Amino acid sequence: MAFWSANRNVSVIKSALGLASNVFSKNSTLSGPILQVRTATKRAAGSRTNMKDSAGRHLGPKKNEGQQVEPGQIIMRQRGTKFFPGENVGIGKDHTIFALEPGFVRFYYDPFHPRRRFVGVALDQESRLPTPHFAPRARRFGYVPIEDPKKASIEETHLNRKQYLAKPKLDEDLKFREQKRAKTLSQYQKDLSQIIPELEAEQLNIASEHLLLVRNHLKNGSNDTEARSTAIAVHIQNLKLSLRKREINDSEFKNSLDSYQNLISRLEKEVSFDSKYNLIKFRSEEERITLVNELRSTIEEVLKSNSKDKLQKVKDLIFNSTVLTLSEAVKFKRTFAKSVLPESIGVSESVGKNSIVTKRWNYTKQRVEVIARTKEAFLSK
Amino acid sequence: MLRSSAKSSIQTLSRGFLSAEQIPSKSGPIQFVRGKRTKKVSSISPQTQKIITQLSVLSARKKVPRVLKLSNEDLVRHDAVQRAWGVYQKDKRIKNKSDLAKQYEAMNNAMTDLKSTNRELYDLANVREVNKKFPLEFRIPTHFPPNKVWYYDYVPKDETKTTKEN
Amino acid sequence: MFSQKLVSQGNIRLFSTSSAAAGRVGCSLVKPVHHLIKIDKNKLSPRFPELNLEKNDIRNPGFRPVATHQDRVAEHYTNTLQSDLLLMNFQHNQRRKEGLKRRQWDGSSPNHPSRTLRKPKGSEVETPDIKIYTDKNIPIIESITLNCYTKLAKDNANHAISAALQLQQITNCKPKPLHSRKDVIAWGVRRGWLMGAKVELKGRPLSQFLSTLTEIVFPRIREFKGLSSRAGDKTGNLSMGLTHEEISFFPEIESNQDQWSKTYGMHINIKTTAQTDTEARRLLSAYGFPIHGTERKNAF
Amino acid sequence: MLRSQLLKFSKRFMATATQDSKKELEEITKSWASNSKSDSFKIKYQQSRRAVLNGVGPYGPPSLRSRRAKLQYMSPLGLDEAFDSAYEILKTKSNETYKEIEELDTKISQTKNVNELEELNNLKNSKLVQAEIDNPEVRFNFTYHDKINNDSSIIDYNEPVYRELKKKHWEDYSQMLLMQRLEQLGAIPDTLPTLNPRAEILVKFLNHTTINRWIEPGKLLPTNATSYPPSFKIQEYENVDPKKQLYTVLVVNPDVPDLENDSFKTYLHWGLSNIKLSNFNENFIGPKQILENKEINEIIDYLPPVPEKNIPTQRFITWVFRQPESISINLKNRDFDIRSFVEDHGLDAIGGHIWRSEWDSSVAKVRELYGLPKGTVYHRVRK
Repeated sequence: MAFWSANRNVSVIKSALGLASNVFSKNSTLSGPILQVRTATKRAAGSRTNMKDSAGRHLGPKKNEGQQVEPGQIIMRQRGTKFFPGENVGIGKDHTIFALEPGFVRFYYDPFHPRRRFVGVALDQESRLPTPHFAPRARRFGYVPIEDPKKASIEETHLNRKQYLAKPKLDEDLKFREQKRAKTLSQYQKDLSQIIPELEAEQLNIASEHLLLVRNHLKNGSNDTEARSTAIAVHIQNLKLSLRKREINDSEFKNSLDSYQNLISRLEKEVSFDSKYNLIKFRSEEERITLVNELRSTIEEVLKSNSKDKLQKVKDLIFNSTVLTLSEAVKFKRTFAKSVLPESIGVSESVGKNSIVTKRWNYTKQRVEVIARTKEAFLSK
Repeated sequence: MLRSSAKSSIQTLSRGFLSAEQIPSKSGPIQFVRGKRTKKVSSISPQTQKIITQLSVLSARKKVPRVLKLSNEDLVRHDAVQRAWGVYQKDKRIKNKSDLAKQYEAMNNAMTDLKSTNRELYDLANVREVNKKFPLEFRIPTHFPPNKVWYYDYVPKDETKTTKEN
Repeated sequence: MFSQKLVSQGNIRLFSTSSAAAGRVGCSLVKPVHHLIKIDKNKLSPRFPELNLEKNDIRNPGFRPVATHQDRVAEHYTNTLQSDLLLMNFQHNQRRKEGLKRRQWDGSSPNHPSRTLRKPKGSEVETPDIKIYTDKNIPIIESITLNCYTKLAKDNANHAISAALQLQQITNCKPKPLHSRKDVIAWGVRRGWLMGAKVELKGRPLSQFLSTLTEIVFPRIREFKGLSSRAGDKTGNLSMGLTHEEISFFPEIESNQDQWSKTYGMHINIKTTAQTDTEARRLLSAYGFPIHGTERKNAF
Repeated sequence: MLRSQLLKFSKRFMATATQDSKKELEEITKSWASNSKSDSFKIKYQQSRRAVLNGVGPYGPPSLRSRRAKLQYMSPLGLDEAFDSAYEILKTKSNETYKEIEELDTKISQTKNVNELEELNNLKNSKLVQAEIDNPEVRFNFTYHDKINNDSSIIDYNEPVYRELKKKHWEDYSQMLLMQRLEQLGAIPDTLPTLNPRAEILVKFLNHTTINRWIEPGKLLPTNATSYPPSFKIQEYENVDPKKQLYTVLVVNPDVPDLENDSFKTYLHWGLSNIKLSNFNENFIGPKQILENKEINEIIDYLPPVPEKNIPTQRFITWVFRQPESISINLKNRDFDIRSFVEDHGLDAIGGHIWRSEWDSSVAKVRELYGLPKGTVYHRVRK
């Protein structure tokens, strides 16, 4: 960029693009530099520059040290920054300095800029500027509370245009989510009453709320312990808050805390989630693995059968399963629900009527390979 | 074969620069024949053409190699090689420095000894030889030896004579 | 017409990014921070993440492989020359020799305290002290600057481009443009004209150039005497010149001679860490630089 | 052009030469001397380990996902040979350092002077870093695994080398971001005068399922997200004893309206003291840890951000301190002077975090939950 940016080279580029005729052949005949010669064409007739003066620009300080100012009042008019804007003042495009806060004007030096003079506004009469570097800033609040409760409620419910336009949609979404939540909650209550029939109505409520929260955290990617402990912490915090609000007394708090902890320990022993987050009787990891193995064998059996819709059957088995974790389901899908099975199954020796020819590129050998597969290899056929 | 004007202009441009009037107008399609030169004789003088070539040689365009795409494993391996090279160079530098320090110390000690034993010899040894140079025959070692390995009958030129002649 | 209309309505949209043009003040106040952590904004920006990698990371676009081939010139220096030079420059009980320094005024005038100090005796400028030679300050060639200023470029700037290309061909390094610094009426040159190019060589390109120069170019120059014993700036930096005919001995030029109808001479400025020119010449003689003439008597 | 041809040729050659994929099955003979010292100095996944130490085989690098990409991948020429000798160099260097460490150990066992001992321990720490920092396996582990929610069998922050690597990683981005935000939002002179960061503090609100991630310093959070107490992670980078060191966490809000003085006052929204981290890996302070760990003292219970309508955005600054001794005070009043508190208890600020909050429609709900009175409504216009 920097190299060929000389003015004279514009012509080189121009000629290169054919925009100018051959400049250099002409120029090369010039023996020296082109010098401009200025000749007098007008008789001297006095200077035009004298006898003109503009009105004064009214520069200078408009407020002095210690003088009181209101926001927006001009403290200084100047050309350039003779004074720099300090605390609580602003600077205009012609370097006019004006107050941003009500207070008292201060002219001062700042040790961080030893060669600059500053103007600032101190918030009260005693304070000096600059405020020490590591001290907390002096700030004015400046907002006034609305005393009239009617006006206050109007102001509180006031929405700006964007919020106002978005509100109906948000309300609708919220309603939908709450309905969904209520539905799951009632389902959990139903399931839970079947799994642990001896639970009382209140306990059932607490337990299903807890399990719902755990489910939400699990669905969000938290691990098991984190999800459970968060749900417990939320409940305990709620209990503490109702104690603080005097909705319950100390003994009630203690009782409900104890019963809650008992309930939680019971839930941990007797209830667990299946892979679709439905509540089931407690199932250990070993039990789950035996179920997975069973599923595997059923799928293999389906694959061996000659039914036409076996691919769909396998897919249904995988997708409707409540024992497979998400990663296991993906793995199952990749191994069993493929439209073409791996080459360990159904490679035929010769190309014939019963075989189907596939071609594929072999990267290591750098050539196309032709492979004959029997119909077994294709789940869809 | 008919092609749109925009395409054909790109194809001819790829052969070199076109002058403004030679860029085909957008109005009508032109026929493109493979291998046929569509532009007339260039109006660029050979001198200008030469400068264009020179500028293109000077410019960094097309000379920057493409960034190698390495797998995670190879990136770590490459990093290890660079680190090892750094370690090796550092060791070499440290050894070289300590060798020189030792040499300096030895020279200093020898001269101190000499000073205490024989002052005359010391003075002779400590004379600064202003004209001392490496001989012109001194060579930077090469990978391959010269045709004649050593000039056994070599007699160096008398420097003082040549300077007098000059 | 369109723009006029806009102006008359007072709706001028300014697209300039500079704050002055946008109607804001040209006053910058850098507020002092309250911590000691240096903040690199490039690293906080999500743009160009690969540029934030270390320079020696191969994913960084600025990555350069360091050691692509053996550097026999540099190896020659570390293996042989360093210890030899240490021996040759060594002097027992050497003292630090004060350089020429500015002198105090005698105080005869009341203006003396505020006046800049007197020039040193026997020199226009101050000269550095000559320190004791130890293993820590063995002279080495720091860099070589090739300076190709061509008179022809004043009529036709294309010559400057050719000169730059010539430098690039010889050194394999990207040259920088050289502009005339001021108007010189006698030369017919104006300030700011592109007059040639220069390139500073360091490291491997330096070694490459040095070996080409001493092993290929110098032996082929007819009646070549070498570096003058009187050349130099007294502080260990030497320079010499090559004429435009001698340039064509560089193999890069010679092998392509029909392309190089015109070659350009250049200055070679050799910057060394030697403290005097004598030592610099001694250093260069080790690389095969012929040196003619005798040293000045008061060289030390 | 030439290079690509060469590569193709070499690949073909390789494919024929190693048809039985000997290289892939080859045992890993290389190993760093310290591999036995910690599992985290080894690459856990055997295929990756083989690829790093023995070279990428004909089946391609395991880090690439698809089979196609694996087969198309080509290692740069000559890297294998260069790596082998490089590995030897780095290994011998590391062995030398371990020998020095052994000597240091004997020295440490003999020294009784406390200052000298500390110096020696610091030296040993730096040597331990130096011995492992060039280990390709360590570098691989650190570069390509989760550095925050770390698996201690892969990245073990009890090892000085991983702490050092993480520290550099932190300094490269997170530390700068935090300090920039603290300065820009005026948190530094308004609450504490300055901060010399020596530990990384990460904050998360677990209760809220949509913001279940580490919060970027300075982020504006909705009030329903912050309605339950946050969780922390305190990642120490200095060589402290995690079994003894106690920490204090304070969440302060310097933007509470102070109508009497027409200014702002500071509230303490939450305070915890006597927090102990068992080691450098388990440094998460969540609801579980607070419930189970009875040693933790709650200076004051959690008050969520409940900003009033029309006041400027409030800042919530989390400060983390090392405390010289146990603190077991409980406060009732939220009006708080953090500077005098820090001075009184000799606290050493090692890190912080900041989030912001402003009035939104869920403030009323949070106020109701915590039994707080209805908030004041202010005029929209500042006077």
